[in-house]
This record gives sequence, C-alpha cells and structure tokens, in this order.
Amino acid sequence: MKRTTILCASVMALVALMLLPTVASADTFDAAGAESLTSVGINTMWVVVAALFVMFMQAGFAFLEIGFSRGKNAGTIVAKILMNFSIAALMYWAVGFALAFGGTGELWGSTGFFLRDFGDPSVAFPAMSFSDVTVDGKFFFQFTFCAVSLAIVWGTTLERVKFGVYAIYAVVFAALIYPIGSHWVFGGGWLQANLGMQDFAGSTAVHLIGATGALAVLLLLGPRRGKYGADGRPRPIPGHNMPLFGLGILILWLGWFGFNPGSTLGALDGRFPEVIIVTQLAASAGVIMAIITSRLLMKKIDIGMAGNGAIAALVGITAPSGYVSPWAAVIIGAVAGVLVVVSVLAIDRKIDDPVGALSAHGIAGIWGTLACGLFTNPALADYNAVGEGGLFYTGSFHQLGVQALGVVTVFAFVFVASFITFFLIKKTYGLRVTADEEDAGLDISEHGMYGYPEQFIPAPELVGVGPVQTPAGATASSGMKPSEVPA
Amino acid sequence: MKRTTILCASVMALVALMLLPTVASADTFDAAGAESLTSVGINTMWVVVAALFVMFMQAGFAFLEIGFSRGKNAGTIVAKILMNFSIAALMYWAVGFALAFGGTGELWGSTGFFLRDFGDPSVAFPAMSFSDVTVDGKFFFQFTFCAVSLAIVWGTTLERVKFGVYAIYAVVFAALIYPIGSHWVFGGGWLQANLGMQDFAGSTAVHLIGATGALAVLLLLGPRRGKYGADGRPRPIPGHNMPLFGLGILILWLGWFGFNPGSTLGALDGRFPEVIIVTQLAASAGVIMAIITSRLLMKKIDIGMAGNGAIAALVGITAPSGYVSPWAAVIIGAVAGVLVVVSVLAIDRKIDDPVGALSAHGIAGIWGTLACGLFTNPALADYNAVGEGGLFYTGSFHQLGVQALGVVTVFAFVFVASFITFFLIKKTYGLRVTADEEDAGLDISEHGMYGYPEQFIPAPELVGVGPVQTPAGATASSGMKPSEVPA
Amino acid sequence: MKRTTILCASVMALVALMLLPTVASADTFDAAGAESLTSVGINTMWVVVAALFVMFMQAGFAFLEIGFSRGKNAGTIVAKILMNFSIAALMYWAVGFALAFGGTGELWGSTGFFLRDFGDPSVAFPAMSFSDVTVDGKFFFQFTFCAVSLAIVWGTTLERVKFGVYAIYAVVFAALIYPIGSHWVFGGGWLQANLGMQDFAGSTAVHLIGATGALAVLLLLGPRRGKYGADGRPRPIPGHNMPLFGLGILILWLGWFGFNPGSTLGALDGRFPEVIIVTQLAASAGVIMAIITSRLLMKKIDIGMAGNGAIAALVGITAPSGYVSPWAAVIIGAVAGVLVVVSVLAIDRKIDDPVGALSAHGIAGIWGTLACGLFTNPALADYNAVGEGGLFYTGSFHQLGVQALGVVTVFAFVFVASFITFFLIKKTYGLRVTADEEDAGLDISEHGMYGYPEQFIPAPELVGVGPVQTPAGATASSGMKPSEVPA
Amino acid sequence: MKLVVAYIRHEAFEPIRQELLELGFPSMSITEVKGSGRQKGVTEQYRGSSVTNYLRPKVKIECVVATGDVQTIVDSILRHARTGSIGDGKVFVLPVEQAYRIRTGESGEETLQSHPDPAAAV
Amino acid sequence: MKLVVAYIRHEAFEPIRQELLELGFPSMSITEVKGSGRQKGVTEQYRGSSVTNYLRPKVKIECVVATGDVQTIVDSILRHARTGSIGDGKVFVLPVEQAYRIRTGESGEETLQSHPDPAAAV
Amino acid sequence: MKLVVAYIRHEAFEPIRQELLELGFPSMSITEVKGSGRQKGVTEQYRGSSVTNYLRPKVKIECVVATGDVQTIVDSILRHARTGSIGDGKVFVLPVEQAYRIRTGESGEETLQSHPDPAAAV
Ligand SMILES: Nc1ncnc2c1ncn2[C@@H]1O[C@H](COP(=O)(O)OP(=O)(O)O)[C@@H](O)[C@H]1O
Ligand SMILES: Nc1ncnc2c1ncn2[C@@H]1O[C@H](COP(=O)(O)OP(=O)(O)O)[C@@H](O)[C@H]1O
Ligand SMILES: Nc1ncnc2c1ncn2[C@@H]1O[C@H](COP(=O)(O)OP(=O)(O)O)[C@@H](O)[C@H]1O
Repeated sequence: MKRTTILCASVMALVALMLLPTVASADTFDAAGAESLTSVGINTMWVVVAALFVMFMQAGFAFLEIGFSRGKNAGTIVAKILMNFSIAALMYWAVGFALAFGGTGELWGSTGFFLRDFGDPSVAFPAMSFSDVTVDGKFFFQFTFCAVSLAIVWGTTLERVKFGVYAIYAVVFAALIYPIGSHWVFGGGWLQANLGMQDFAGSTAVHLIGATGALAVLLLLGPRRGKYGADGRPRPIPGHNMPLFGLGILILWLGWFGFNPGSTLGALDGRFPEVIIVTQLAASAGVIMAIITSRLLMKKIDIGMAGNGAIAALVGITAPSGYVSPWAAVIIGAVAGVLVVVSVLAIDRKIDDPVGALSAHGIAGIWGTLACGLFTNPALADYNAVGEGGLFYTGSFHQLGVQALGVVTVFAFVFVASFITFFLIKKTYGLRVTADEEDAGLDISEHGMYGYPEQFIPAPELVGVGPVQTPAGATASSGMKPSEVPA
Repeated sequence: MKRTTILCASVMALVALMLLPTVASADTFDAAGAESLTSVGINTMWVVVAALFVMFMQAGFAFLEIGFSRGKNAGTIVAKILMNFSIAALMYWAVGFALAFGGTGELWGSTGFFLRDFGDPSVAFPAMSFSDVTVDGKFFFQFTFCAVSLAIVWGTTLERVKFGVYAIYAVVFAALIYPIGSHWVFGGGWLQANLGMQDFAGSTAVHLIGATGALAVLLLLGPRRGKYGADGRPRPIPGHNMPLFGLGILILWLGWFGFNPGSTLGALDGRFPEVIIVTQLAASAGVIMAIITSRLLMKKIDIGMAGNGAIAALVGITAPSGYVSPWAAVIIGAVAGVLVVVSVLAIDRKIDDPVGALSAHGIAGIWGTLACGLFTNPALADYNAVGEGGLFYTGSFHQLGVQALGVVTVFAFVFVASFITFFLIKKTYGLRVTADEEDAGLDISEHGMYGYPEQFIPAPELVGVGPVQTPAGATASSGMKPSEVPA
Repeated sequence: MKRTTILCASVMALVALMLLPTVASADTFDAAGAESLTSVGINTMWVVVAALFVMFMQAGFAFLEIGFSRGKNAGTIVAKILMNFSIAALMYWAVGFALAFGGTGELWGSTGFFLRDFGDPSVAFPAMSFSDVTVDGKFFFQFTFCAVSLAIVWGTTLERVKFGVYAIYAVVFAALIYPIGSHWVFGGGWLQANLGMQDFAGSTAVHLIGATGALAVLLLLGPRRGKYGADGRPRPIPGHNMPLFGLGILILWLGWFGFNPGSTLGALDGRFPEVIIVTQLAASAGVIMAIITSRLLMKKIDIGMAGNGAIAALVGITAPSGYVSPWAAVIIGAVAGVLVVVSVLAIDRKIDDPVGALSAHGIAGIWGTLACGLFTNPALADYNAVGEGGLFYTGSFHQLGVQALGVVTVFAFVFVASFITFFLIKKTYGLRVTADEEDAGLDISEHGMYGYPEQFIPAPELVGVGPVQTPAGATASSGMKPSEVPA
Repeated sequence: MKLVVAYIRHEAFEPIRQELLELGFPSMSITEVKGSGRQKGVTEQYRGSSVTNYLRPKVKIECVVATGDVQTIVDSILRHARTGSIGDGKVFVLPVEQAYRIRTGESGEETLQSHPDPAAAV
Repeated sequence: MKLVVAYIRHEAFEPIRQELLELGFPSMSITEVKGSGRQKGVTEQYRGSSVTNYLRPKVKIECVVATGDVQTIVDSILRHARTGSIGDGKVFVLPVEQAYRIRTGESGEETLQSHPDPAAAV
Repeated sequence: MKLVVAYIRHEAFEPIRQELLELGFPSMSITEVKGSGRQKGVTEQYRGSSVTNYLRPKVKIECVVATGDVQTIVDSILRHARTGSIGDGKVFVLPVEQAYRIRTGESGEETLQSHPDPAAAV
C-alpha cells in the first residue's frame, strides 16, 4: 500500500487549496480586466499559442519514449506522462512560478504563490516585465517549460523504474528544483542579473536541468536487466516501434517552434519569425550531420540517431536562438548532430540511457549554452539587453566564461538536489521494480494489463473465458464470402 | 445494396447545393470585405486558431476509440471519423448553424442557412454579437463543436455497429439534434436567454448531448459478444493499443485549450489565458484523483482510467471554465476524476460502454454544469452577463436550480430525439452487424481488409499468391551480412 | 561507401555557409527591427502560425506512407522524412527562396540567397509585396510549402527505393525544380504575371509539381516485387497499419487549414476564415463522394479510399480556395472525391503507386487548377488581382485556357527536369535496392534494424543473447499474482 | 505414452482445458496454427484488387499422456470441440517413445502423472 | 496413417497448397516457425551494438495422410520447395496411430478421405 | 531417426542452440507455444474486471536426429533448461520413419548429418 501513501502526498496539495479564501480569484481577474489593449492582445495571443505547441511536446516525449521501449513497457508511459504533467501543473502554480519569477531574489523568487496577491505584475515578475503579456499568459507559457524539463528526466529510467517514483520526484522537481535552477538562468537570478548569462529559451534552464535529473536517477537505478552481457559489453535492446518514435520527434520539432520563438514573449517586435528560421536551420543541420556521422561510425543510418540528431540540434539552438545569426545556427546544429551520435555510443558503453537523453539534452544543452559565448551577435545581445557578443565577434572569452560558469553551477545544484531526492526515495519507497516484474514488463506488473494485450495474451484466452457463448457453428463461417456479408 | 441508398441520402445535400443561384457567395464576401479592423483581425485570429485545435480533437477521439478497440476493429474507426466529420460539416453549414444561432427564437434559430442572405451579422446571430469576430470565423468555431459532440456519440457503439448507422444519424444529429439542443444552452435559446443557464463552452451543450446520444444507441444496440459471461458478470475485453489511446488523450487535452479559451470568442479582453489556466488545473486534479481512486478501488493504476480522469475533468470544467476561479477549478476537476472511475466501474456491470463515454462525457458533463451553480464567481457571471453567482458565493440555490433544469430538459430532448432516430434505423437498416461479422471484426467484414493485415493474414498468404516470382534462391540470403548490403 | 559520398554533398552546403562574412545576419535583423507595427504583428503572426500547421503536415505525409507500407518498411520512412525536411530547409534558404520569389524574372528570381543583402523587402520580393508580413515570416511559410511538395514525390517509391536517392533528389528539387516551377505559378513568373494564371495555394505549384516528380521516379523505378502476378494482374499488397494512415490523413487535413488560409499572407482583411470554410466544405464533399464511389465500384468502403478522397478534395480546392464561393467548393471537392477513386483503380492496373499520390496530388491537382477556370468568382479574381472570373460566371473560356496552359507547361518542365535527375541517379548511384534487400525489407537492409523488432525477431533471440543473466527461476514466477507484486 | 494432437476452433479450447484440468490433466501445449480443409476461405479486398485467404486460424493442442489415458483425452476433445459444422477439426494420436521432466530429470510415464491440485504450486 | 512434416520457405507454400488441393488433399495445417540450419543469420544493429539472429523464418506444414498417399505428398513438396540453395528445408514422415474427425466423431483412415470439391462446402 | 521435442523457457534456448551447434547439430526448428502445466497463471485486470491467463509462453524445440544421437541432444537440453523450479518443461522423443533434404532430394539418415562449419555456407 506504500504507493498509495505516496500518491496521497499529491492530494495534500489539493486539500490545501480548497481551504483558501474564495476572494483569491478576484486578483487575477481584476488584473486582467484592465489590460484590454491591442498590444497586450497580440503579444499574449502569440505567447499562448506558442505555449500550446510547447504543451503538445508532452506527446512528443511520450512517443519518443514509447518508441524506444519494448512493447511490454509501452503503456505505462502514457499513465506516467499524464500524471507528471498534472503534478507539474499544480506544483508550479502553487509554488514553482513564484520561486522562478516572483521578485528579484538572487537565489529564488518569493511572490505570486497560487498566482495570488502579487499586486502590480510588472513589479511582481520583473524578469518578464519587458513584455506586456498578461501574467496568466506568462504563467502558462513558463509552466509548459517546467513540464518539458520534467519529461526529460525520465528518458533514462525506462522499463525498470517504479511508478510511484515519478510522482514523488515530480512534486519536488516542479515545486523546487526546476524553479530555483531556472530562476538563476532566466528568472532574474544571479547568473542572469549579475553575470549576464545568456540562455534565450533554456538549453541550460530547461534541457540541462532535466538531463541532470536524468543522470542522478540513472546512477542510482542501474541498467536494464540484460543490457550488459556477462562480458560487460552492451547488448542491443531495440525499441519496439520506430514509427511512433518518429511521431514523437516530429511533434517535438513542431513544439520547438513554440518553445524558442515564444520566448520572445511577444510578437510585435517581429523577432519571432527570425527565431523560427534560426531554429529550423539548426535542426536541419543536426539531422544531416547525425545521419552522416551514424553512417560513418556504424555503417548504417540508424533511425534513432537521425531523430536524436534533430533533438540535439534543437536543444543546442535553444539558448542561442535569440542571440545568433542564421549562419551560426547552421554550425551550432551541425556540431550538435555530430556530438549526439558520438556521445550516445560512448555513454552506452557504461550506463544505460535507452533514449539518449543524457546526450541529446545534456551534452547538447551544454554545447548550446557555450555556443552563445562563441556566436552571440553583439547587436542581439544589446537587443535582449543580456550579456555581450561572443568570442567569434568580440575576440573576448568573457561571455564564454560566464556561460561555462552557468553550466557548472546549475548542473551542480540540480545534480546534488536530485541525487539526494532519489537517494531518499531509494531508501524508503524504492526506485526499481523486482526482477520478475521487470521481466514481465511494467504494463502488466504496474498496471495489471499489457499495453498491447493481443501481443501477449493468446487469442484462445482472449476469446474464451468460460464456456462458449456463441450458438454452435456461429463462427464456423466467420470467414464469410463478400456476398455473405449483408450489404 | 441498402447501405448505398442510405449513403446516397448524403448526396442529396450536395445536389441541392449545386442548384443554388451563384449570387450566393457574394453576401459572405462583401460582409467580410468591410471588416478590416485590427480588433476584428485579432479576435478572429484567436477564434480561428482555437477552432483548429478543436478540429484536431477529431484525431483525439479517433485514437481514444482505436486504442480501446480490439485490433480487428481498429481500421473502421478511421473511415468513420472521416465520414462523420464530413457529413457534420455539410449539414451544419446547410442547416445546423442557422438553427443553432440564427436569430432569437426560444426553441431554434431560423436565419443563415448555407451561411447566406443573413444580412447584418450582429442582428442575424445575436447570441454571438458581443464578439466582433467575422461570421465565417464564428461559424467554423461552432462547427468544430458540433463535430466534437457527434464524435462523442459513437464511443459506446464500438466493435458491433453497422457502418451506415454513422452516416444516417450524423445527418440528423448535425442538422437538427445538436443545433436545437445547443441553441437552448448557448445559442440564445430559452435556457440561456430566459433562465440564465451557464455553460461557457458546453459541458451540457456539447458533451452531455453527445453522451445522451451515446446512451440512446447503446440501449438499442446491446453489449459486444462475450462482454458478459453466462453468469452475467462483465469480462475484460481489453483495448488493443494503450499508446494510441494515450495519443488520443493528449490530443484531446491540447484541443481543449482551443475548446474552452476559444469560447471567449475574442482575445482582446485578456480573458482567454485565465480560462486556459482554469482548464489546466482542473484537468490536472482530475488525472491525479482518477489515478488515486483507481489505485484504491482496483489495486492497480489502470492506464485507461488515468486518461478517462483527464477527459472527465476537462468535460467537468468546460461549463465553468469562464465562470470560476482557479481554486474552484481544482475542486471541480478532482471531483470529476473520482466520479469517472466509480461511474465506469458501476456502468460496466450492466451496460457495455467500451470507452467510458457515458461516464467521462455524460456524468462529468452533468457535474460540470451543476458545478457552475456551486462555484460561479459573481464577478464573472456579471462579466459574461449570464446568470448569477453560485451557491458557494451567494448562498442561493437559484443558479444551481437553473443548471439542473437545463441538464434535465436538454437530456430529455436529446434522448427522445436520438432514441426515436436509432429505433427507426434499427427497424429499417439495422443497427448491428451479424454475429459472424462481429467475430470476424468490422475491418474485414465492413471494409474488406484488416486494419492490421499482418496481424491477421499469415505471411505465406501475404507473399505467396500464385507461383513464386522471385529468382530461385533469392530469399535464401535475404539475411544478408551487413557487408552483403551494397553500401 | 557510395552512399557516404552522396550524403557528403549535403555537407558542402554547410561548409560553404561557415565561410560567409559574419556581417550577414545584420541585414535580417535590422530589416525586422523597424517593422514594429500592429498590422505587421498581426499578419505575421497569422502567417507564421499557419506555417506551423503546414510544417506539421510532414508528420501527416510520414504516417500516410507508413500506414500504406508493410511493417518491414515502416521505419525507414521516419529517417527519410527527417532527412528530406532538413535538406529542403537548407537548400531553400540558400538558393530556393531567391529563385522562387527574388525579383521579377519571368523564369526565375535572383535576389535573397541565404536571405541576405536583398535590400528593401517589398522590392526584393515583389510577388508577396501586397502583404506586410516580415520577410522571415514569408520565407518560413514558403519553405514549408517546398517541404510539402518534396514529401509528395516519395509516395510512389515506397518499399524499394535506395535511401540515398532521397538525399540527392531533395537537393535538386528544393534548390531548383520546385523554386522555378512555383516561381512561374505564384512567385511572379510568366504564368502568373503575364497570363494571370490562378493558383491560390498551389494545386499546381505544390501538389502537381510533387506528383510529377513522383511519376518521373516511378517510371524509372518499376513496381514492387510481387505487385503484379505472372498474368500481369495487380495483387493487393495491403498497408500494415490503417490507424496510423488515419493519423496521417487527419494531420494533413489540419495542416491544410494553414496551407490554404495562410496563403492570404495576412489576417486583417478577414479573408482567411472564408478560405477555411471553403476548404472544409470541399474536403467533406470529397470524403463522402469517395466513400460512395468506393462502395459502388468495389462493394466495400475501402478505408484508404476514404482518406484519399479527403486528400484529393483538399488538393483540388487548394488552387480555387481563394477564388471560389462555398457552393462551388462543394462541387470541386465532390468531383475530386470521385476522380481519385476511379484514378487509383485505373493507375493500379499498370503502375505501382502504393499511396495513390499520382491520383490524389496529380489528377486532383490538375482538376483543382482547371476548376479555377470554371468557378472563379469575378469579385474574388479582382480582389486578388489575378486573372478573371471562370467560365461558369463569365461564359468565357479564357481563364480555363490559361489554367490549362499552366498545368501543361509546369508538368512538362518538372517532368523533364525530374526524369533527367532520376535517370542520372539510376545510372550512377542506382535507384533501387536489390531483390534480397527488398524481400528482407528496407528497415533491416538500409538501417540495420527493423522498425518493429518484436514483429520480426523471435522472442528467444531478443532475450537470449549469450548465457542467461537471470538468477535461476527468476522468470518462473514472472506471472505473479497481484498480491505477489510488491504494492 | 502417446501424443494427442488436436486442431480445433479457438472457442473450444477453454472448456477443454478446464475439463482436462478437472480430470487431472493440466499439462498441455497449444500453438496458433492456420489450417486448410473443407472450410471456405476469406476474401480480402484492397484498393480494387482482391485475394482469397484459404487458411483459417485454428488452435493446435499437443498433450502427451499415458497410453491408458488417451481415450479420456480424445473423448473430452471430441465432446467440446464439436459444433457439427465444417471446420471443427481433427484429432490424431502419435506414439511417444520417451519423456523427461526437465525440472527433475526423471523420465518415463511418471513424468506425466496428473497432479491433484496444479494451482497449488508456484 | 502418416504425418508428413515439412519445413519450407514461405514462397514455396502456396504452389504446394494448390497442387495438393488439385490432387485431392485440401487438408493440412501450417505454422510459422523459426529454423536454424546451415543458413546464415541476419545481423541486426541498434545504436552501436549489434546482434546476430541465427533463426530464419520458415513455414512448417503438417499433413496427415493415408500411408498409401505419403509419397504423393512428399514428391509434391520436394518439387515445389526446391530452389537448390541452402535453406530449402526438410521433410519428415512420422507414424500416426489413430485419427478422428471432430465434426462427425468418425475415426480411422476415412477421416482423411480426399474431398472432390472442398470449395463447395460452406 | 527420432524427433526430439522439448518445451522450455525462452532464456534456456540460446545456450542450448549454441551447445548443439558446437556438438554439430545446427539444424532445428523452434515455435513459440503457450503451455499449461503446474505453473501459476498471470492475472490481468482491465477497467475493473479481471481474468487469469493460465497459459505461459514457452519455446518448443523440434530436432530430428539419428537414433544414436538422441541421448546427446536430450542431455544437452536437460542440462541447460533446468532451473529447478516449476515450469521448466518437458522433453519427448518420437519415432521418425523417413527424412528428406529438399535441396538435394536425398533421403535417409544422411540428411541429418551434422555439418562441421554451418556458418561457412551462404
Ligand atoms: N489431414 C490433416 N492434417 C493436418 N491438419 C488437418 C487435417 N485435416 C484437418 N486438419 C485441420 O483441421 C481443420 C479443420 O478441418 P476441416 O476439413 O476444415 O473441417 P472438417 O474436419 O470438419 O472437415 C483444418 O483447418 C486443419 O487445421
Ligand atoms: N534436423 C532437423 N530438425 C528440425 N528441423 C530441421 C532439421 N533440419 C532442417 N530443419 C529445418 O529446415 C530448415 C532449413 O534447413 P537448412 O539446413 O538451413 O537447409 P538445408 O536443409 O538446405 O541444409 C531449417 O531452418 C529448419 O527449420
Ligand atoms: N504432457 C504434456 N504435454 C505437452 N506439453 C507439456 C506436457 N507437460 C508439460 N508440458 C509443457 O511444459 C511446460 C512446463 O510444464 P510444467 O508442468 O509447468 O512444469 P514442470 O514440468 O516443471 O511441472 C508446460 O507449460 C507445457 O508447455
């Protein structure tokens, strides 16, 4: 019954809310009532529409993981993504958003819990005050980023983690870890405000944070049974469905057109289409280089690698997307495409990352953040009023150093916080299912039914529970000639 | 050949159109020509974009049904959704929209057939005159709602209904039943205009109407063969594909961000992001409570229940989404999440609703409508100029009573109209395929081919029709060593 | 190693870019910096959002092809779509866009390579100067069209083409063939500027061009092994997954709501919702007529035909969508629905087009283009300032003649250019995999792993590489009773 | 010892399994096979062309029993698998020379001993 | 009575089925099996690591016939299944002691009688 | 000649295949079967109702060998397939009267000759 108690933690949050004074809502509403201006309308619409595409990335991550899992572990991912997305929403609304954007604290924010009583929005959320988008619009957009970061965490845990682990860590991650980490980078925290670290849409703040959590849990979880032979050599455990994997990649690619260009937090300055172009060029270069690298290193064009190349390039261009010119985007994406293939092959030798999350989000996230230090266009640094031009333009290593410092500190914070969290979970609830459950698959053992019953349950069992119901001979002609089918 | 005659009914509509005077189009065009205003542009864009997300919900319903069906009945759902969506468009354009929104009739509207000759839009469609969105934009948005309502109907009929039934009922539903029912609730009919019933985006007008049709057909159709044992106890007939079910849920969730916030029919008042937040919080609470309830009642976290919880909560918040505050949304969603699990388990004992449509759209739709009577924020009731605050704020049962009356009358009308329609179909064309066809599956019996041929046709049959075409030995080495593959 | 050398061609492009002077970006940025106007913001937002829906059509084409392929050839389509989409982006950015829209050349444009140094946008890209959308927005929108056209090409090549062929032709197509062909039709080239050919969103410029390339490669490639019996009669080679096919159709349908209405290149004139309605009505009529035709000709409602009907009608309405009235749209769609079924059945007798691309994009594209000559509403011809009213209104065959001339010349150019390209590929790299590889499937032979490993690799092989790792008896109880599962 | 091989309809399997279990014969193996016989095929259509599939899915039961028990098994199968219409299938009996229980390594007829309560074991 | 068991290539099955049908032997059962023999395996690769699959898909035909008919069946199989290259497969003949037709309950060789027109029946 | 039929666990197959290969018996066929025996079933739940699946997946090995080699094969299987817990499976030996190699048409025990290097062939 442990699991129940765990899940109940989430209920607490709900109960708490119900006790809130009903006046609560008023604020939000009045706040909005006033803002009936054209500019607000246009910018808010863009940010909200962008947020919807980012929200859809949940499906992208789900199918990327489903495709890379074996059929016996495919269904649980659906329950996981639904639960995580839900917990993230409640936690980020109750606590996370306030910590991430509420006020000017160097380490964390402090106003706007439950989106209430924050007074003047531009004062309450200074890091986003350059935009006139409504607070609700900004909140929803930022929440979808939190959900993306959380989704990235689980890529390394497929096929063996206990279901309850998702719930427990999700609460901590969405309420504390992600908000604090992202606050430093683009919520007005010390890295951004004091040092001028550049991370336009979150190569570090979203992707590296997620990948760092993924690394922490993987180290405590260990590889899937059978992943490494007696000789310690890695064995292939092929994912069961490349088409669904492809669906995931294409949905993620689409979502990125909300992710990066939406981070302009406005449409009227005409910047967002440029960000889209930069994003597309990088992704394209990434796919092509990943395919070529895979062909050269593995003699085959690995389908998964082509997809990883797209993701890695998109992650790589996330931080620079608002700071670099198209030509630089091509380079950034191309490098990410090569990096991810090499990294996946190297990592696979020792630790078991079924979807390549450490490479596609971690390594590529680091590369993307550092790339600002190399390629940031001074004109765009000024335009965004964050940091300065990159080495390539200025010849100065300053920005590159700032970026590196940001990567290191954020990684350190998230890794320590996550490792502690997962360590405590391991000692109490446990991280991993039993060997028998792992062999049987998470769908049947955690959810009581296979995700693809017809693949695992013999037809005679599926039809015949108890004596036959059908009139004798009914099925004898179930192979009807067309003419036998009443038209 | 019966089926053909039936389908031909649909053709009539087309033929009719071709005879219309060509001047027709002019109106529409001129009407739009004038409206070149910023506000119109912004608001129309939002409503149209929202409508596109709602349109995509067709895929959501399709995959929810596909996932919950057995593999032998998966393909037919594709043909069904395409045909239904198409019939709905032509019928709603020709007749439905006019009945739903054309004028101030208490029972039904009367202007705007074929979107023609309606004169001044604000006079012609008074219920939506508060918005300056173009008539074409409003029409498309409302049509997508009709299509959603129709899609809900079929959830109870999977794996045994005759294909033609979809076509016949779709014509009646999109032309008469839905337009009249929705007119009462949010088209300016008696419930809305005279009593002030609150249903922001259609918990009753869209979801309950659909679910009521679903109940009517189910009562006449009966359960799937083998669903109930000789002892009358329900047996599991597991859906064949949980990942595709999950795709459906995630697409529906995304679509709801067009469904509820789009119902503001405008972007400039800054309300739509608040509606999105309210929607997201409710859905999240629904998923979490459904998972907990499923864990407690069934000892397992049923994947389908997690998804049903999301849908039920989204349906539940549909009516209140424009009237309540975030904290109330959490309660509404949480209750819906508990309700749906209990309801599915209870209903399954006696009648066979494969996807849980009666619970997720019916029970939850009723709950959502009544929830307005409990939680409507007076400030928002005034803002929308419909009804008054809920019991929770005003202490008065009035609004709750109005909501209840609305639920009862709409249910009664739709149930009677649908039952009669399906009864007539049963007596003439027939509702259900033969036992043999049901055993063989709808794909092969209705469409002549399996949706997954490789699952049902033995490989030797698939390759070998007639003598071998391949040069002797060709396949002997079809297991080539990599090196054997010309690079 | 041939394949590598081929792929490396693509790298050249990248390398080239890296050598560009860094000043490059400046232009783009400044250009945008100035345009901070409401109108620009609104119109750009609409065009960009529309472009995102069009971009998603890549997933639509991928799943349409996946559904229509056998399971052994499903995975390669994922790698293909990612690579093609990427190559198209880099080529269209570097060369294509300039040729398609840069300047007033009758045969091709000449300014805006790499989106650089084009000076005043309205002068540089005259064909789109009627719209105030930013150049970046216009570029991304037009690029997504190029990618759609390229995706159409491959429908005829499934299950037998060599992977490298995609890459080589994609470079030529996105850099030269599509840009030049589309320049003639809607880039300001001779057909549009001199003759007033009407093609609002590309029935000819996008769909016919793609289908023409598809015909060229098919003629050189030949049918799939086993498609035609010893007696020369076609045999069914059923696609493996109708649900995924349906996903493709629904995504494409959604994408078309960006494709056609986005071609208004603006939102403020209120035209785009009308275009959406026209598009929806045509598609609906197409589905219904395709279903009826299939029922009459084949005695069954072929699922694929229902989907082809939707696509054909959408292709058919693409050119007229900005020129015709709703009633005409219904006729255009209905005719396309009938045409596509008849055409698929006829073409299948002789040449092997697995997805029906020649019919749904070619025949329907021609029909749609000619339909303008019949149904164009004079008021809309004036409004768009292109050509004149159709035969149906004016009684004059002039516009119809212009449309026909456009179809013929564009077809001729694209066919010759494509045939030569594919012919050269065939003589050098080769077009087709070996018989053994085709029998084994493209996934295993081109990518080294099946797209659905569990379908092709026996379970004992999947679990048991080398000695058993699991403690004796571990799996003996892998069928645990619920109680045996630690809760 | 004999090997009883039966080709039957899917729906017939469960009742047979249950009766044999009650009779003390829990052990058997089944395979999904495709059978051709007197039964009609199913005609499939796809985009205009059609093909007939003459093979119909059947369940093959294999059960090795002591010679003395053969008739019991056969009778049970004949009783439950019979609908009276074409496609009911066939039962064949083949000789078996030796049998081993892998778990214990023991061989001979005793490896086929019926177990009183099969469900009791893990 | 004898049980003829053959392991063949997929493509070979249909011609064999058709000839046996013409010869009056419509009844048989087939199973998809994986076979190992002299044939090479297929090497699969996935994200860098690779594995070789030594089992190749084959079709197993089972056909019980009267002793007198065995040679006819075997010859037909040998004729059509032969490509001359490794992997063609094998044919085995096993003794069958008894046979029953479930539909009628009758037993013995007559249950194997070839039917003139199998397609005629429902 | 004899037909050795074994019902074993999935994990046991690969070691057996490898040993038999080394011993010079590369040729065999396997089928995925579902077995019922003393082993417990798996209980599945779905939306409230539940069902127990008593059939457990097993691998069936079929290997025809010369009479003299039977014991070698059986011993190898018994050695590798044994975990000591319920569900290990069974091995049966059936008589085979004739064998043919399709590729060459030759018949008799020589068709079963073990090949020194099976991997060498194409
Ligand atoms: N001689 C046989 N050898 C192998 N399998 C057979 C034989 N005869 C029948 N079967 C199996 O029994 C099934 C039913 O046989 P069929 O002839 O269709 O019905 P009936 O026995 O009632 O005439 C066939 O599909 C096939 O699987
Ligand atoms: N002794 C055997 N026992 C069982 N199956 C066998 C035996 N020998 C061959 N087979 C089956 O025949 C197939 C082909 O045999 P193989 O040795 O590859 O070809 P060939 O017979 O031409 O040497 C194998 O894949 C296997 O399924
Ligand atoms: N008499 C039999 N006939 C056919 N198959 C059998 C027989 N006995 C056992 N099997 C097969 O062996 C498998 C394991 O048998 P089981 O009784 O569960 O284990 P054990 O032999 O250790 O008691 C069964 O699942 C079944 O496939």
